[in-house]
Amino acid sequence: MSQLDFSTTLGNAWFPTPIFTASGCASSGKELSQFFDLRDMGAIVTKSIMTKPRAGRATPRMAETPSGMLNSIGLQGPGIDTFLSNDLAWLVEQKARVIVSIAGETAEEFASLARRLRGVAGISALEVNISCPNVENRGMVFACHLESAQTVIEGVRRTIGGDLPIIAKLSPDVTDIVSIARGVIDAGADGLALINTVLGMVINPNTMRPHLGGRTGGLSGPAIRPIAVRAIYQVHEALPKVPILGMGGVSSGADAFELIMAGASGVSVGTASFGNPTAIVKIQNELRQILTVKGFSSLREAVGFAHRPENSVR
Amino acid sequence: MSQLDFSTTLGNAWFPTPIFTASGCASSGKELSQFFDLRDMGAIVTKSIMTKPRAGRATPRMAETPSGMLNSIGLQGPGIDTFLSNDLAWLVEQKARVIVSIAGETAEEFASLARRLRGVAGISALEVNISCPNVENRGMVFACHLESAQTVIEGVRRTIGGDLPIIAKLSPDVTDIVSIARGVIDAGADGLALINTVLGMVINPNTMRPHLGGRTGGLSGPAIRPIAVRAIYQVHEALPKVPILGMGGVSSGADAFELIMAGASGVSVGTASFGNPTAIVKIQNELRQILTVKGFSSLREAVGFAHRPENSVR
Amino acid sequence: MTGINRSAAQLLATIVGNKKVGQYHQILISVGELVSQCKPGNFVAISVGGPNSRMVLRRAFAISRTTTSPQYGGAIELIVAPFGSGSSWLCGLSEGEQIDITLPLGTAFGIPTTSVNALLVGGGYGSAPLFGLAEVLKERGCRVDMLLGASTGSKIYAPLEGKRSVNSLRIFTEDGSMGETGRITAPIAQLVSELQIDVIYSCGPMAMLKAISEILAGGDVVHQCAVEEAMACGIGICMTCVLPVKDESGKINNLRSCIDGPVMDGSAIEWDLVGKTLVL
Amino acid sequence: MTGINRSAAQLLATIVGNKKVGQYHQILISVGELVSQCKPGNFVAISVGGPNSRMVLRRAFAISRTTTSPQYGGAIELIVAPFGSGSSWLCGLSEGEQIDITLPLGTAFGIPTTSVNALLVGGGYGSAPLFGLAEVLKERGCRVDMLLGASTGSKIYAPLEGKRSVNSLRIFTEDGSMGETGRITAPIAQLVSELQIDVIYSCGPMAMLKAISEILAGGDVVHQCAVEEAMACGIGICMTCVLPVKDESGKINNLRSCIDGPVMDGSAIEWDLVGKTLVL
Ligand SMILES: Cc1cc2nc3c(=O)[nH]c(=O)nc-3n(C[C@H](O)[C@H](O)[C@H](O)COP(=O)(O)OP(=O)(O)OC[C@H]3O[C@@H](n4cnc5c(N)ncnc54)[C@H](O)[C@@H]3O)c2cc1C
Ligand SMILES: Cc1cc2nc3c(=O)[nH]c(=O)nc-3n(C[C@H](O)[C@H](O)[C@H](O)COP(=O)(O)OP(=O)(O)OC[C@H]3O[C@@H](n4cnc5c(N)ncnc54)[C@H](O)[C@@H]3O)c2cc1C
Ligand SMILES: Cc1cc2nc3c(=O)[nH]c(=O)nc-3n(C[C@H](O)[C@H](O)[C@H](O)COP(=O)(O)O)c2cc1C
Ligand SMILES: Cc1cc2nc3c(=O)[nH]c(=O)nc-3n(C[C@H](O)[C@H](O)[C@H](O)COP(=O)(O)O)c2cc1C
Ligand code: FES
Ligand code: FES
Repeated sequence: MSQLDFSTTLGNAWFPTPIFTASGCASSGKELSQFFDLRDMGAIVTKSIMTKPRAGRATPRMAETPSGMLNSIGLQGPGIDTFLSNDLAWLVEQKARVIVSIAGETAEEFASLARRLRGVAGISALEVNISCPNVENRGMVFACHLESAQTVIEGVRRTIGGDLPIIAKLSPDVTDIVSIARGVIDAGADGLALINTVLGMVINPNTMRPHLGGRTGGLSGPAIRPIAVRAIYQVHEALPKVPILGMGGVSSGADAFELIMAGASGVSVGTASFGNPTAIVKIQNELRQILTVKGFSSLREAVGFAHRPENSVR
Repeated sequence: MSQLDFSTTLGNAWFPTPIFTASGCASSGKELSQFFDLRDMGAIVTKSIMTKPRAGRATPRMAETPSGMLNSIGLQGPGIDTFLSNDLAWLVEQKARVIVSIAGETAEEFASLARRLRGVAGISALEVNISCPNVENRGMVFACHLESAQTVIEGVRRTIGGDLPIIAKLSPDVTDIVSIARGVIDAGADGLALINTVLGMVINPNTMRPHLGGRTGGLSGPAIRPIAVRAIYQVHEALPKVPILGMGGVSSGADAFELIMAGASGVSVGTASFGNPTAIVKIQNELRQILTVKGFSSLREAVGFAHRPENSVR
Repeated sequence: MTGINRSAAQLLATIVGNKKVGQYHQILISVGELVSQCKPGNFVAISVGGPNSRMVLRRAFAISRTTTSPQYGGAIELIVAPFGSGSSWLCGLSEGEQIDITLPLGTAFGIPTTSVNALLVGGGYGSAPLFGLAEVLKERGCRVDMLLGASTGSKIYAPLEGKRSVNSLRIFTEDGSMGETGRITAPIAQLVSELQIDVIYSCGPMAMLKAISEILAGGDVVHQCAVEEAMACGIGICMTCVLPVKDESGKINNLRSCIDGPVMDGSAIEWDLVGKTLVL
Repeated sequence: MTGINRSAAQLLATIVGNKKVGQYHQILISVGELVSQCKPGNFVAISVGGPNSRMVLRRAFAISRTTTSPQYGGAIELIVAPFGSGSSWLCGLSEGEQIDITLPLGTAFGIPTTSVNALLVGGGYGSAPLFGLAEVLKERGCRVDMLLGASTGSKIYAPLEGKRSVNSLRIFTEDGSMGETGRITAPIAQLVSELQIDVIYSCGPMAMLKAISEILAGGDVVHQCAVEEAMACGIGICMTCVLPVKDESGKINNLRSCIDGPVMDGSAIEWDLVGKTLVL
C-alpha cells in the first residue's frame, strides 16, 4: 500500500487524496470534524455561498426516496462576510484544504463573490455552482443554457485572474451535457464538477400535494450513480484533458473507483455522509485498497481507464 | 369498493382500469398470461415494434443498480409482419386490450409503421416511442429535439387519420420536457407517455470497461420515480387537458397513486414485473383500495389532484 | 449555537432487549461507556434496513433512559413506534443483532440549578425521555408533575417504575380509552397557575408543542420543548431540519433542530413561520 | 420456442434447510405439489433482500434436486455460492424464513427414450442439477459418467449420495487441491471415444460450455448444455438474457436463455457471437 501515489490535481491545485466532501453536504466542515480529521481527506468543498445571508426554502426540505433522497434547501447560508470571518477562518486554522463553492442569482453576483475570494489565503480552488436559478432569466438554471453558463464562468475568470482553479459545477438536467461542458471550458473554467442533483418530486400521500416546501427538489444518492457515471464518461470522452471532480451516489470505494474509471480525477461524497458520518474515511480506505489490489501504482493511471481500448495494459 | 369508477381514457380510448404494462417490459403479453389474465388490466403496451426483424444490442444487456436497473436491449423484435400475424393476433384472440408501441430509425419508418397498423382491428391506441436514435441525424434521439420529435408525430398523425389515439413517448433526458410535450401535442399527438428510461452507465469493476454491450443503457425502476413524478407534474401543469400515461419506478399502488396525483390518467408498470410477475395485479388492487379509502368515487377525480389549491375539497 | 456534538461517537452496538409495550417497542441497546454522555433530550441516529437497504438516511430516536447492568454494561433505551419502513425494521430486530448508531446527538433539557416546579408534558412516544428527566429533576429537589396524552390508550407510554419519580401523573386520550377524555393541552393553563409552575418540559408532536407555546405566550413560564423535524443527517451537515428561531436581538434565523435542538426554547420558535419561506 | 412456462407459479415458500457444504450453501425450500413439475435443468427465480431491498431483480438458481418428506412435503434443493449481495442474502436465511419464488422456469434436460451413454460435465455449482439428472438417466438404463471441475477443491460440489447414481466420477481442480490437477475439459475428447458417449450434459461457466462445444464440433455427440446468462426477469419478458442460436435453416437469432433455455443445444449456439452485435 505504501507505494500507491494517491494524490490528485484539479487544475493547478494538488490534493493528497482524491476524496472530497460534496458542496452542501458537509456544512462548513466543523460538524464532521467531530468524526474524523479533516486533513485526512482531499479537501472540504464548502456549501455554496452567496453574497447575502439566506434563509433558504420552506420546510419540509427533504424526502427519502428509493436509494436516494430529494432535498430542497434553497442555498441557506450565512453570506460571504460571515463565511469568510467564521467558517473559512476556522477551516484555515484547522489546516484543512478548502474548495469554496459559490452561487449567485445573477452573473454579476458570481463575479463579485469571486472578487471577494481573490487573494484570500487557504483556498485551493473555486467551485462555481451554476446549477441554480438565474433570477434575471425567468429563474432558468444557469447550467441548463450554454450562454448563461458561459457568461457566469467568463465573469468569474475575468475577476479571479489566472491562479485559482475554477471548477464549473454542471447540472445533469440537460439534453447535451457535453456541449455545456465544452462551453464552460471555452469560457475559462479549469475543470468540471459532475453532477449536481437531478430534478425530482415526491407527492405526499397524506396531504396529496408536493411534499417539499419548494415543490421540486434535487435527487441525490446511489439512485443517481448510473447517471453520474454516464455524464462523467461522456464528458471525459469529449474532453479527456479536462479534470473532473465526480460525484453522485458514491458510498463505497468501489463506487468512487467507478467514477474514476469513467474519468473523474477526484470524487465528492455527499448524501453518503448523511447516512454515515465516517463515510468519507471508509470510501478513502476502500479506494486505496482497490487501486492497490488492481495493481495501479498511482491514482492518475486509473483516471478514465474505462475509455482505453479493450486490450490496453495498465 | 363497488362504487369506485376505476376506468380511464387516453384520447378516445377507454380502459376499465388505469394500470398497463410498460413497453418492452412484457414482451407481447404471452409470457405474463401464465401468471394472470391479461383482460384484468388496462391494456398490454407491446414492446416497440420496428419494420424489420432486429437482433438488438450485444450482451450484457442489463446491470442491476441501487433500486433500479440499466437495460440496453436495442429494440430486439420480430418486425411488423411477424408481430401482426403472431403476437398481435394472439393478443386479439385473448381479447386483451392492446396499445401498440412503434419505433423507427427515420421519421418515414414511423409513418410507414403507422400505415401498416391503420385499420388493424383490436388496437386501442398507438404509442410512438420517439426515445430512440434518429439514424438520419447523427443518432440523436428523436425525443431530445423538438423538431425531429414533431416531424415524427406529424408523419404518424397524417398517416393514421383521426381515429386511433396517438400517444407520444418522451425521454426525460432533455433540458425542457414541457416544450417537447407541447411541441408533439401541437404536431398531432393525443396524449403523452412519460417517462422513458434515463440514460445511464455502469462500469464493470473486473473488466474496468462499460459493463453493457451498448456501453450506455436506460435506467428504470424505483430509483427514477422522483424524476417521473416531476416530469408528469410539470407537463400536467402546463397542459392540464392532455392525457398522460405515466411510468417510471412504479411497484406499488401507492406509487401509482403518486403518478396519478401528479397528473397521469394511466400508469404503466415496467421493471416491477421483472421482480414480481404479478406486480400488475398487486398494484391494481392496492390502487383501487387507496382510492376507495381516500374517498374518491372515480379514478378521474384523482388525476392531477396534487395541482389543486391547498384548501380545495375532493 | 452548539456547533458540534462534542461527545458524539459512531459505533456498532448490540440490541440487548426488544419488548412490545402497547403500540410501541421498548428497545435496549448496549453502548458501553457512552451512557455517561447521554442526557435527557439527546437523541441517537440509527442506520436502518441492513446492508442491502434502499433507505439511505438514518432515523432519529430520543434516548428514553440509560441503564447499566453487569450483563451488558451501559445501555440506552428507546421507545419506538413501528410507523414506516425504518422504524418497523428496527422493531423487528432481535436480541444480539447489531446496529450502526451515532450518539449522543443534539441538545439536552436544561436542568435548573435550584429546585423549581416543573410540569412535564408528553404526547405519544414523546413521553419517553420525560421519565429520565423526571428522575434528574427529582434529584435536584424539584416538584415534578406530568401530563401524558395520545389519541388512544395503546399510544400512551407510561412505565410503572417511571411513575415513582413524579408527584402526579394525569393521562389524557382523545378517544377516552385511557385516563381522562380530551386533549393534553386542555388542563395546562390551570395547572400552571395552581401548581405555580416555573418550567414546562415538553416532547411530542409539533402541533402539541406549538399549542403549549401559545398557552404560555407572554407569561414567565420557561418552555423547553424537544422538537421533531424531519432530519436527513442528524449531525448538522445537511440543513434539512431547520426551524425559525428568534435570537436575543429579535432576528429570526432558520436553526438546525438536530444540533441547535432538539431541545429548544419554545418561546423563541416562531411557530407560525414553520413551513413558511423566511425572508432575512 | 417454448413461449411460456406452462407450469410456472409464484409462491411464498419456506426455507426448511440451509447447510454449508464447502464454499456453497445447500438450501432446501418447501414448495408442495410443485415438485412434481420440476425437472432437471429447470430453475427457480428468487426475490432477494427483503421488503426494503434495493435489489429490484430476482436471482436465478438451478434446481439441484427435489425431495418429498413427511415433515415439509415437497421441497427443492439449491446449491448457492455466496457471491454477491443477492446470493449472500439468500445464504444468510434461517430455517423457517419465507421467500418469494417463481418456479419451475425454463427448459429441462432432454431425456433419451432409449438407453444411451451419457457424460455429465459440471463446473463449480454447475454440478448441482447433474446428480438429479443422473438418477433419471440411470432409471432409463443409461450408462452415466461424470466429470466435475473447479478452480479449487472447496468449489467442487459432489454429495456422497449423488455418487451412487453414476458409473464413474472424476474430479479436476486447477490448483490440484482435490482429484486430478487440470481443467475439466482436458479428458473429454478421449472419454467420448473410450466410453462411446452419445450425449454430453453440461452445466457450468459459459467458457466451459463453449470449450466443450468446440471439442465436440463436427462430431455426432449431442451436447445439452445449461447456460447462464444474466437474467433480469427469468420469465421471458425483458430480452436481456439472449444468446445467438442457429435454427434449422441456418439462421441465427437471439433467443432468450430463460425461456428457450437454460438447457440448449450446444451445437446450435454460436459461441463466437456471444457478446457481439448480431446483424439479421
Ligand atoms: C429528534 C427526533 C426524535 C425522535 N424520537 C422518536 C422516538 O423516540 N420514537 C419514535 O418512534 N420515533 C421518533 N422519531 C421519529 C423517527 O425518527 C422516524 O421518523 C419515524 O420512526 C418514522 O420513520 P420510518 O422509517 O418508520 O418512516 P418512513 O415514512 O419510512 O420515513 C421516511 C422519512 O421521513 C422521515 N420522517 C417520517 N416521519 C417523521 C416524523 N414524524 N418526524 C421526523 N421525520 C419523519 C424519516 O426520518 C425518514 O427520513 C424522532 C424523530 C426525531 C427527528
Ligand atoms: C439459469 C441460471 C441458473 C443459475 N444457477 C445458480 C446456482 O445453481 N447456484 C448459484 O450460486 N448461482 C446460480 N446462478 C447465478 C445467480 O443467479 C446469481 O447471478 C449469482 O448468485 C450472483 O448474484 P448476486 O446477487 O450474489 O451477485 P450480484 O453481483 O449482486 O448480482 C448483480 C446482478 O448480476 C447478475 N449476475 C451476477 N453474476 C451472474 C452470473 N454468473 N450469471 C448470471 N447473472 C449474474 C445477477 O443476477 C444480478 O442481477 C444461476 C444463474 C442463472 C441465469
Ligand atoms: C442536502 C444537499 C444540499 C446540497 N447543496 C448543494 C450546494 O449548496 N451547492 C452545490 O453545488 N451542490 C449541492 N448539493 C449537491 C451535491 O453537492 C452533489 O452534487 C449531489 O448531492 C450528488 O452527490 P451525492 O449523491 O453524493 O449526494 C447538495 C446536495 C444535497 C443532498
Ligand atoms: C428491459 C426494458 C426494455 C424496454 N423497452 C422499451 C421499448 O421497447 N420501448 C419503449 O418505449 N420503452 C421501453 N422501455 C422503457 C419502459 O417502457 C419504461 O418507460 C421505463 O422502464 C420506466 O418504467 P419502469 O421504471 O416501470 O420500468 C424498456 C424498459 C426496460 C427496462
Ligand atoms: S438533520 Fe442535517 S442539519 Fe439537521
Ligand atoms: S431474463 Fe428476461 S427475457 Fe430472459
